[in-house]
Amino acid sequence: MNLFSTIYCMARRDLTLALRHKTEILTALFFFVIVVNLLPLGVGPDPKLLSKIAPGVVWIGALLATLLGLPRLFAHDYQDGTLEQLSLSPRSFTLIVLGKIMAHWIVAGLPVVLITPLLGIQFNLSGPIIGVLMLTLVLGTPVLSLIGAIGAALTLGVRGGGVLLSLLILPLYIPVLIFGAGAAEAYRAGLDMTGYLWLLAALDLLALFFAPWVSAIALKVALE
Amino acid sequence: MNLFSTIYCMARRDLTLALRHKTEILTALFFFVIVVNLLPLGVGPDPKLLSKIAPGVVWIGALLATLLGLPRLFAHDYQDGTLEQLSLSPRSFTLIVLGKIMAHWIVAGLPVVLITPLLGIQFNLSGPIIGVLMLTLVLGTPVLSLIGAIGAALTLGVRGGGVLLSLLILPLYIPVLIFGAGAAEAYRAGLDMTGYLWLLAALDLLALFFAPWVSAIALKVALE
Amino acid sequence: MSMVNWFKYASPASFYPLAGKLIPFFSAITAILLAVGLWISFFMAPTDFQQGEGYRIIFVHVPASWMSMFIYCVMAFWSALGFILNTRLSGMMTQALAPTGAMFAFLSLVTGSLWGKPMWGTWWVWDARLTSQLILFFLYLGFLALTSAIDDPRRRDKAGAILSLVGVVNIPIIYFSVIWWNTLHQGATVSMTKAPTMAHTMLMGMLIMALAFWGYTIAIVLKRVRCIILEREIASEWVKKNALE
Amino acid sequence: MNLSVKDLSCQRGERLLFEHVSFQLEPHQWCHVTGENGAGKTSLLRLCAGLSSPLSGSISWGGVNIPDDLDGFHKDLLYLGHASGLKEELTPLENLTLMSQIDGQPATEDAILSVLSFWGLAGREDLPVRVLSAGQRRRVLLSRLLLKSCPLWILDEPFNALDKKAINTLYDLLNNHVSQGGLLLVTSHQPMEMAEGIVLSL
Amino acid sequence: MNLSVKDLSCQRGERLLFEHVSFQLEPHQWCHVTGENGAGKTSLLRLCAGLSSPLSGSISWGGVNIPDDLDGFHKDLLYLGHASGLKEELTPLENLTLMSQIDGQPATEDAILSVLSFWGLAGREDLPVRVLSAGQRRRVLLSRLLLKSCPLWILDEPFNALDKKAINTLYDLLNNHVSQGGLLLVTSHQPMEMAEGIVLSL
Ligand code: HEM
Ligand SMILES: Nc1ncnc2c1ncn2[C@@H]1O[C@H](COP(=O)(O)OP(=O)(O)OP(=O)(O)O)[C@@H](O)[C@H]1O
Ligand SMILES: Nc1ncnc2c1ncn2[C@@H]1O[C@H](COP(=O)(O)OP(=O)(O)OP(=O)(O)O)[C@@H](O)[C@H]1O
Ligand SMILES: [Mg+2]
Ligand SMILES: [Mg+2]
Repeated sequence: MNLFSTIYCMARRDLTLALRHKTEILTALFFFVIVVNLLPLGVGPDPKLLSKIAPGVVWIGALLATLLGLPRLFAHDYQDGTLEQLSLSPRSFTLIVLGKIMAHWIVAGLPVVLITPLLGIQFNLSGPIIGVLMLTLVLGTPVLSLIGAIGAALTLGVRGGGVLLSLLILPLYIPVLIFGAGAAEAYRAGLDMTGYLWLLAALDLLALFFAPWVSAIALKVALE
Repeated sequence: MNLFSTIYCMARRDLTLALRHKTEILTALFFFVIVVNLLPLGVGPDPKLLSKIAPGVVWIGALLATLLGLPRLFAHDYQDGTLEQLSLSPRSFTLIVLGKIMAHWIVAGLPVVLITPLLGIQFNLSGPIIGVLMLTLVLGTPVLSLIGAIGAALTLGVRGGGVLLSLLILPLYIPVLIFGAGAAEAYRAGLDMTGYLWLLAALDLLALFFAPWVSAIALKVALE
Repeated sequence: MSMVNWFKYASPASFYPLAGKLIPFFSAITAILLAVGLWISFFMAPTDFQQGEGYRIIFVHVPASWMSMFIYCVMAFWSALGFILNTRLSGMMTQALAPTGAMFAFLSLVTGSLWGKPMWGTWWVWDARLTSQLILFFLYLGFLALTSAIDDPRRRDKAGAILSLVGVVNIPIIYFSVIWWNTLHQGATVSMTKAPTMAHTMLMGMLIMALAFWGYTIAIVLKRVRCIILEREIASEWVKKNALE
Repeated sequence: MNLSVKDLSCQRGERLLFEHVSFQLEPHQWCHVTGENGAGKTSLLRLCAGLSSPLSGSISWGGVNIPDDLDGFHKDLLYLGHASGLKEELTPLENLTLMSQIDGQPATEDAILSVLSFWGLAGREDLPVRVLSAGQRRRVLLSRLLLKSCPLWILDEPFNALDKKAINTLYDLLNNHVSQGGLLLVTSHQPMEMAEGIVLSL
Repeated sequence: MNLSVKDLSCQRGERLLFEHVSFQLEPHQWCHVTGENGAGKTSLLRLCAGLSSPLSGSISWGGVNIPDDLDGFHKDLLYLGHASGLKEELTPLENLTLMSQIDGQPATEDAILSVLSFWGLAGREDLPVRVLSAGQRRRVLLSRLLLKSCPLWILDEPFNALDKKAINTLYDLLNNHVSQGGLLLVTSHQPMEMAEGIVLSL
């Protein structure tokens, strides 16, 4: 019943569910890849233009890919009564929620980080910039999952939840997007980017500390 | 029991459901607005760059806004057994499906078309280009809803459906995106764009004819 | 001792008549201040030698911008209070404030861009302040959308409170991130041209208009709270006895 | 019009649920499908409603194979299954209005209101179904029995979640339907307190 | 340890469901909550499980107000409601493994398999719950009664969808639990065939 066993057991459970249909993980990834690849089709194939906007677009893609999985973070468990049972568990509900959020990041955030080099090559980004982009994504995507969980909990069982969720969450994502895309941009311009990275790390800590707790409160409200 | 009464009665039913919470319509709209507004935050505020990529980005935004509502097109009706009852109706199932698709377009596509001038102003687009952009959206977004319905029907009840759906549908959306964004781009470059518009209109007819029918078949398979 | 009084008015039943008494007072103040403010801004303030008459929009634009930011903080304050003291009134206050806040944010955006066209030659630029104001508007919309999508009042109060608290924590983060985003990349193409020294009458006019907006906000929020109270407590004894006669 | 089931077999996954099931249901008759949990009752009822297709065998309505005229068959059929088919966000009144339109027999508001109060739901017409209790939802669902007039009723455990009073009301309705020339195919784990009918044990 | 409910009132929307409900449940006792559809039975059970908070009144477990030590209370409680809490995609075996971990009493695979075959689900362990019949799902759910050992059971219409054999099995379990010093709070629309208990009519 200690801290780690609870987080581990929930995260493993959610990953089992995700792996039950292998598509679950692959599709989050492919959504990201496709969204980023739509861009040249929309704005035209000029390579200079594309490599200029690529880091920002990769970040927006990552953000949307995270967003896409969020409505399902708690919804299934809510509908079939599992969430009720989880809240009746003698384990800490906050930690249970944290376990679920971690599973969400492993399914939605991690693959996005890992596929980024491929997209970077497509858009003609140099190796170091790709490295920086990946670093910002590693730091930033957990924040997206964590903040997203609050939104998912607030909109649980509310009609129009998926879209409402985006409306609530996207404005809150903006700092992450700005610091993330900003770091890559600063690196390219030869400026110092450590400030951005520290800011992202600070956001990580802040979100890790508060988001599971706030989400747990919001979930209890939704269950009443 | 004639053609129009069936379509009308289904479309009205779905709109009633959407209007039950007025947010349903407003949020689809605001999702679009926010996604498009994320772009400058990701790629930087250079106005020349932004106005160049704006039409493409508006189109991608429209596409994602449509996509976001798709999983809910049939899912609620499937889960609570309504779809089963609809398929037991003596009315034509294809027309019932068409009615639902129309409601989806009115909720997801139409508001996007109507808000576009505002976004055009934000990105410094000229009046005529905004006009052309709206025209392509009016022609293109119904195709998005129609094709999307096929995907929604195919992924019904499949776990990870939402993401899988994007994976199936986005490639099919690409022609619409290319013609739509291409027309605006051609107009800006002073080229002839009527070809693009005719192609969009042709896609409209094709999709209107086949999509409801194919979706109805896919739904019957999902219900077995 | 004074605590006791506060708690008394934290209950809807006793707040309702109090609000009823305060509304005419604040309405009157608003009307007077608005009249004075508008008179100063249209007749007393001199025509700007650079910007012509168009600059008079400042008397609406600036107070509206201030109010939009301030109201969000007040909402967060009420939400925190609701969580700590578990008062029913705080949820109602938060929800009564939100539409007005959104309205001022919208007004600030509209007047700003109306002004931007003659000043900068464009309705909109991706400037830090403009962008953060836009995001604030989205936060308001998020709040309104969420609360109107939930129809159980208890859940609505709590969900709204959580959202406004999370939002208010984020506002400084958003504010600074947007400033850095805008200034670190490249020189802003167009920057806000502030009048170097503000004329005395102009400042007066702006302050009076700001006070008028305050009065308006208080009056309309009290009115809205009264409606919400009635709606929620329609079944309770005191409403039947006192409020509906 | 009669329902005639010939030599029906049904397979789910690799499990053969039942084979060679045949029976015939005439007007004024009813059939109680019994069997253990998982015997295949629901599967049989869904086959008879045309919701899925059998491994082998045929089902005909009034002599016509049902896949040959599905819409015509559905005009004569009312099927109520495990899933409710109610929209959580809509009120009972709205739900029934829409369902009656889909059934092709639009009902007036007054008719629906009187059916609802028949089921003891007066005063609940304007609440979203989401907040109703389990038994109240089922009552809303059962209101369709009074709104769609058609000869064949296929009901899957209709007594679930009902209290005693509602169970008796439902018995009256079923008896009435059968005695007026209707056909009824029903499952239930409780013995049915009705005039004698066909019993089909799976 | 006893469950003591004092002066409980519950409001849903604008409707006051019940007021001043008080009762006390000691070990070896069970309580049957009865009432019409919509009387508030489910609402009462959810209150007692700590899933929602009452308008007024208090509920205590072993003398401690339940909101004061929710996790401790939940260690002693098993609540099975209308919703199943089963994952459609997982097999019964996996579902129960995960639930037992969440309950803080991890069960071995063998233990779970033997409980499943006790409920007549041998051979169904490896099917996804999605394809099981209504009664089989409920049997999976009821398996938790044998896997989590705790004194207080709160069961909302546990007999729903079960066939006769399963109903009798469940009676045996309930009787056994109570006679061994357990507490049981249950709703059901059928009369309960058990040794006498407290009856609470809403
Ligand atoms: C859509 C466009 C605009 C938006 C969203 C906007 C937003 C804001 C906001 C949020 C403030 C309050 C900031 C603060 O006090 O720190 C403000 C103040 C102000 N705005 Fe705007 N503005 C816009 C356009 C303009 C234009 C075009 C002008 C004039 C050229 C202008 C002039 C001012 C002035 C003079 C202030 C007061 C500055 C101060 O108190 O420090 N704004 N605006
Ligand atoms: N893919 C599959 N593989 C093996 N067995 C399956 C599969 N799908 C369904 N089944 C079995 O088919 C049966 C379906 O039964 P059905 O739902 O018709 O039962 P029922 O008689 O209605 O039971 P209940 O009384 O519980 O409602 C179940 O026994 C189930 O285990
Ligand atoms: N927002 C609301 N406004 C008015 N009434 C409500 C609201 N929410 C719930 N109710 C009523 O509260 C009651 C909830 O009852 P509950 O689910 O506890 O019933 P129950 O005794 O379990 O019934 P059943 O036997 O049907 O399961 C219902 O009568 C429902 O109509
Ligand atoms: Mg069944
Ligand atoms: Mg109940």
